[in-house]
Amino acid sequence: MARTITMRQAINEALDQEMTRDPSVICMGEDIVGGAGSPGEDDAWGGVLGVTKGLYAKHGDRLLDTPLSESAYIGAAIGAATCGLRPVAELMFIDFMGVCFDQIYNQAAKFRYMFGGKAVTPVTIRAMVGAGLRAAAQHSQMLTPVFTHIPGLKVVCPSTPYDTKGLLIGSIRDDDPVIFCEHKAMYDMEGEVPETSYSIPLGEANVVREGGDCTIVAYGLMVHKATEAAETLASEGVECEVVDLRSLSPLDLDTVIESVEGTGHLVCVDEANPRCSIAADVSAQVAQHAFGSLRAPIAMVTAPHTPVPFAPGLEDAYIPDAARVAKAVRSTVATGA
Amino acid sequence: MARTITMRQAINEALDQEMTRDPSVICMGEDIVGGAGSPGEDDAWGGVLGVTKGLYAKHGDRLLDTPLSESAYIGAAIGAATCGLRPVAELMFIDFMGVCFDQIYNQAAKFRYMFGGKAVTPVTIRAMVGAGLRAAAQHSQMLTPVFTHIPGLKVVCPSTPYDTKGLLIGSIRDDDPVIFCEHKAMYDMEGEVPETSYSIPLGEANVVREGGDCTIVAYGLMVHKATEAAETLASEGVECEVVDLRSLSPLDLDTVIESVEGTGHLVCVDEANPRCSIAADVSAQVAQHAFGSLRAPIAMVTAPHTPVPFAPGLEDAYIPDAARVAKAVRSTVATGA
Amino acid sequence: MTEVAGARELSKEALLDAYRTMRTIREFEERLHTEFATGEIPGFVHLYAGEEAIAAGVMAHLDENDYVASTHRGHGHSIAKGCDVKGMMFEIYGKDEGICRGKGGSMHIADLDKGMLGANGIVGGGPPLVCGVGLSTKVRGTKQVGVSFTGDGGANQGTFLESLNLAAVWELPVIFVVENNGYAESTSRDYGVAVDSYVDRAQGFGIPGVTVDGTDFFAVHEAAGAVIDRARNGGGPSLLECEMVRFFGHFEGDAQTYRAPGEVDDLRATRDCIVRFRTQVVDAEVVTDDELDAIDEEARALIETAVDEATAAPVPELDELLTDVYVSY
Amino acid sequence: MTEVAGARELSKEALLDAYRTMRTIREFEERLHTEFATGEIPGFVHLYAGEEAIAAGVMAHLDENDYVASTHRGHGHSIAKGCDVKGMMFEIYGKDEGICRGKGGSMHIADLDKGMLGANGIVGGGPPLVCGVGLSTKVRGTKQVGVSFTGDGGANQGTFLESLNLAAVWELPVIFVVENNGYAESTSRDYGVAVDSYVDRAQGFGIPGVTVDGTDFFAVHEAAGAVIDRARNGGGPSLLECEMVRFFGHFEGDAQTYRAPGEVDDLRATRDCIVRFRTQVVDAEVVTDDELDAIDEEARALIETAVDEATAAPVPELDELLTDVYVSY
Ligand SMILES: Cc1ncc(C[n+]2csc(CCOP(=O)(O)OP(=O)(O)O)c2C)c(N)n1
Ligand SMILES: Cc1ncc(C[n+]2csc(CCOP(=O)(O)OP(=O)(O)O)c2C)c(N)n1
Ligand SMILES: [Mg+2]
Ligand SMILES: [Mg+2]
Repeated sequence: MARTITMRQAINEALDQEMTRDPSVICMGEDIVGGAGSPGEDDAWGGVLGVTKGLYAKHGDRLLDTPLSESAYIGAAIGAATCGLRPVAELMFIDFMGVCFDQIYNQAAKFRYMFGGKAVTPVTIRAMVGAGLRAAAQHSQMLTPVFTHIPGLKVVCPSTPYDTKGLLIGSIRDDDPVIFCEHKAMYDMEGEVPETSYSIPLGEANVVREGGDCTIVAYGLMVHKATEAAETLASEGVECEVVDLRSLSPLDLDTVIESVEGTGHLVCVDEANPRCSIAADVSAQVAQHAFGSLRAPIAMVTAPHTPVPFAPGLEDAYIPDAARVAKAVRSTVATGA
Repeated sequence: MARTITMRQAINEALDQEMTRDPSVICMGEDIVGGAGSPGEDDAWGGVLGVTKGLYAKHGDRLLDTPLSESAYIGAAIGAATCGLRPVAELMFIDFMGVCFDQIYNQAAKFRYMFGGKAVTPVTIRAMVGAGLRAAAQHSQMLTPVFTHIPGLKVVCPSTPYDTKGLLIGSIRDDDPVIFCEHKAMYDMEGEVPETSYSIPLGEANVVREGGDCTIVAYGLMVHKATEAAETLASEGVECEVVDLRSLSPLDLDTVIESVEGTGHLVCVDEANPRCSIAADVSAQVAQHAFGSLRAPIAMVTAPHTPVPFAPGLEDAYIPDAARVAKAVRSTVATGA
Repeated sequence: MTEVAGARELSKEALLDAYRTMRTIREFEERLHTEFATGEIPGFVHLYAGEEAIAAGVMAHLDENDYVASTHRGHGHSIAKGCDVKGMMFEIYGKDEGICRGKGGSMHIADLDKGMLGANGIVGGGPPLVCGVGLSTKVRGTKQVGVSFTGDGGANQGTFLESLNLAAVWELPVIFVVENNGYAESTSRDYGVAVDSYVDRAQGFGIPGVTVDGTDFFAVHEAAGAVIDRARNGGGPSLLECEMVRFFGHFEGDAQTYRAPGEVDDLRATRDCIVRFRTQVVDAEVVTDDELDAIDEEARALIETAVDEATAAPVPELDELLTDVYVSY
Repeated sequence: MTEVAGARELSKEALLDAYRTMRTIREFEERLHTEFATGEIPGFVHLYAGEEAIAAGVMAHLDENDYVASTHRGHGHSIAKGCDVKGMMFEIYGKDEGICRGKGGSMHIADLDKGMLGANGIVGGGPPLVCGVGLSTKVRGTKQVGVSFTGDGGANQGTFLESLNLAAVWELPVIFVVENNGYAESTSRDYGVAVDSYVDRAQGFGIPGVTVDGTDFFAVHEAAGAVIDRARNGGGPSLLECEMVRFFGHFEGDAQTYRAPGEVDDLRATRDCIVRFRTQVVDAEVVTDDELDAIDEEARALIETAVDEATAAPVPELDELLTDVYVSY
């Protein structure tokens, strides 16, 4: 039965169900239980924003708090994955990848290829992405393009509680290393989610809105900005098709191209910085493989080429919004009409 | 007076001249002198491929060998840059960025912005990029897109000894952090280089070959593959304009667009992996800003979405070559004619 | 008795300065705690209340040419290093006149002119940078020192550990202060570390160290003086471990259920470094209660004005979004 | 005398196995040295000659269920851990039947079925992985152990240092072997480290350790046995430092001018672990020279065939370029 729960609860439920189902699933990260060794409550935090709260009571020592050493514990999750466990490691903020990136892209991502196909590394690395919490330059990045660039890594970034649960379960069951990106501004977002366990395969985009005039490609929080823009535009008589990528690597280019073939117009929205972004990647692939369907320039709506500023007004201006998306759509639709 | 020297010598000369000119320039890295503390020669290596050989004799303790600790010494170079030095730190292989990336993208790259414009961080990080030496998956990557994605970093990748010297001097004098990428397969490449000191500003592309039928954008080693392809094509009556980006960030989009306006066709060549690559970035920007000039699909010629394989035959197939570039040009020119 | 002796060794001016620093930090942090609850302050805020004696005791030996790399819990270090208090308050409110033009916020307060290399949102971000400070003074033959602050949790980060080795090998004029407040977020220090002392750890890298009670200003002051002096005079790096207490949660909004019931009240009653300092200097009869009360009032007024002005101040213009990415583009 | 005693404690079979392992490694490496000079072997090759007693002495206590994470200098560990020697040779020549299908090469030899987690091109890449091995055995309640090898230079990498702490805190069944051959590339160990012993360093993290002469197989064997046994039986992690010698350059092609003139000749004459082993076991009268000569011949023949077959073997099909990136796509 489906009920309305938050994205935070959807993640918690996915972890809970997978840990129940499969004894090789373990979770680890800084303060994901909370209170380890401390004089007060043992299960005090459940992660810095409470996402894993309550799992310790159910699964005990299969949830591990870690010392503040990302290289060591992310590496340990990867090592454990190569010898039979299916660890879910939390990196807290994706911004911290810089202290442990080697383990992710030179180790986990490359084992299978370097070892001639003999290794499997079923590790899932959960991390918070995105701006909007006034957390400034070192706690608000997307960095999704950096991981997407690396062959051997899968990269997922859901936009709804339903997808979150299904994609997280899909990621845990996947035999490749997956970077699972949770937008921190969406933890309280609610949506219908079945109680039972289900898995969404990685690499399938979702057309969240149909429309014949312009394709908008987005992922994560930007799907909602795109949809909001699409609603405004509908009232102006412009019908947008919104494609939620869900999985950035592997990428479901077919769904994007099919949509562009129908609309002839493409706007790519990305909360990441613009250079070498997901928006650029999708734009380029369409310009190569579906050029003939394009009736106007492709537009990209992204964050600017700057770090994330702290001041709320600046941060709001940093994050692409529905107005900018709508403007881009209007302009491309007008051009190619 | 210009003489013919190798790219290796061009780098050595640039470092030598800048250290002579400016006492705040220092160099540091693992084995960049070589033999530190060892019983034999002091100045034994000059770096793992001999690039800094001989500089210790001239500049003594302003060249420092470091312990095997990239976070500590790259971070130290960055810290020293914020308080008045102009360090050139060698990361050896760019593949090692994963153990010290935080210092580069969360520290050096963001100081100026986070601190409201008050910091300067004139550090240059030299590193070897690229495949071709049978050095396999962890010693052959480009990773240029990863750095290019980060606001606050400048990224340079020269294609000739002349540009190498001028761009390295330009990078050292630049007040922003610069990632200076040296293609390891090009160290022995020769070219004319003036003896005197000169600086090439960052952010200016170079049209290395003119032609009206198709624009080929490339950087580093790929410039030579592009030129080779252009020569073949010329004999077939197709004239290519080859744009050498030289600096990936900042990017000289104007020069690219001007060229595409003249040719109507674009092929982007990149030795990096394809997803969120430089090729994708340039393609996307052209599809957005110069769509009207395009008469055919943009083609990207890149490495595949795989780690770099060891076996020579596989590695050769991995690296984009002139034949693949020529094929892409032929196909786009045929389409849009 | 020894405590009284310590108080008698410093000039009256130095004592009043130290008290002013600690009092200003405390007032700053207590007030932020209140203001945060009103919802006016954006972002993540980590308070330094309870830990003031370390910032004051260490920074007393530094001048503007010396550099400090701080942590996410950076307000105390910044105030003690001489950053403009109002500018900091403006920054925390995200205002245009903030010390970083509102672009950094609490976690990125910096002022290079004052030798403050920045609070840091990355745990372990600072120690390598401070090695660079030490390197720059060695290369130029100046007498500056660099000090990095790291928490008991941060001392498990590879960047910190590598920096111990680099500083030892290069004999850098650098001091690693470990601020051991017993917690890394909600995790006990004893869960994250398997040994009793960070000094032993440093010794394994060839760095001498000392552990002091961080709630005793004079203990910190004396130990910091010794290690900074040694560094300044070519004696190389040291580690200074300060055992201390945190009066608030890890960040504002933390319910702190991982702490023992009554823990914070106990600490406030028995281990308040400012109360201790006051008793020490008044007992030693070198400073009067009245003089200290006057400083209390001064600090209160300063923070009051700072908050009033900060709340009223203009936010950055929107085109500030795109400036300061590069020096030259 | 003690050396003779050591030799008498092991079964004859164990002694012959150890000799076979060391001899095979030596033959493998000496032959690669020669072959590399002909230009037939692609890429970077780091030889283990001179260091055989460590791989043999440690691996004697492990079975296929135990895991090892190696370094860039991984041939010796791989052979000792039971990887197919011919498959390794094929791999180094980049051939389709290589142990990694020719995709990894010398720096990435791995065989998970044999518990070999891989040579590693990233110095310090292995220690965190081995913590994961230890974690997996703890979670499942099995008796496996994980062993990571790290050089004297690599022991300064943050990943290694963090792993010491993690293993200590989680009391993991993990052994950190530090292979101290005095050099990190051309840089002396004494330049890169400011203390005499890696054991002291480990103790600062709460990990006990011991230093042995890595050219003495029996010393390594005994010390490794003790720490592996302790780990296997719930006693937690240890560090084993082996002082040893490198007979060739850092990698093939290294002119080694940073070494003292005659250094390698001296070492070969006085500190050859295989010569020492031979003397020990023959003096102890548990093995005869003839028996060892037979193994020499066996090793020689094996490597000879391996090289012959490897040079003649087919290279991978070009479509192999695109396989093995993902398990499922
Ligand atoms: C690299 C990195 N990992 C994790 C975090 C999240 N984090 C912020 S503060 C903190 C705990 C720090 O503890 P400690 O070093 O003891 O300092 P304290 O907060 O007690 O002053 C953690 C885990 C971070 N900011 N950076
Ligand atoms: C992260 C990283 N930094 C640098 C290198 C380059 N490198 C390869 S081996 C080596 C020296 C290693 O010395 P040591 O750990 O003592 O091992 P040894 O070669 O002596 O066996 C260096 C610096 C690397 N491969 N990875
Ligand atoms: Mg703490
Ligand atoms: Mg060594």
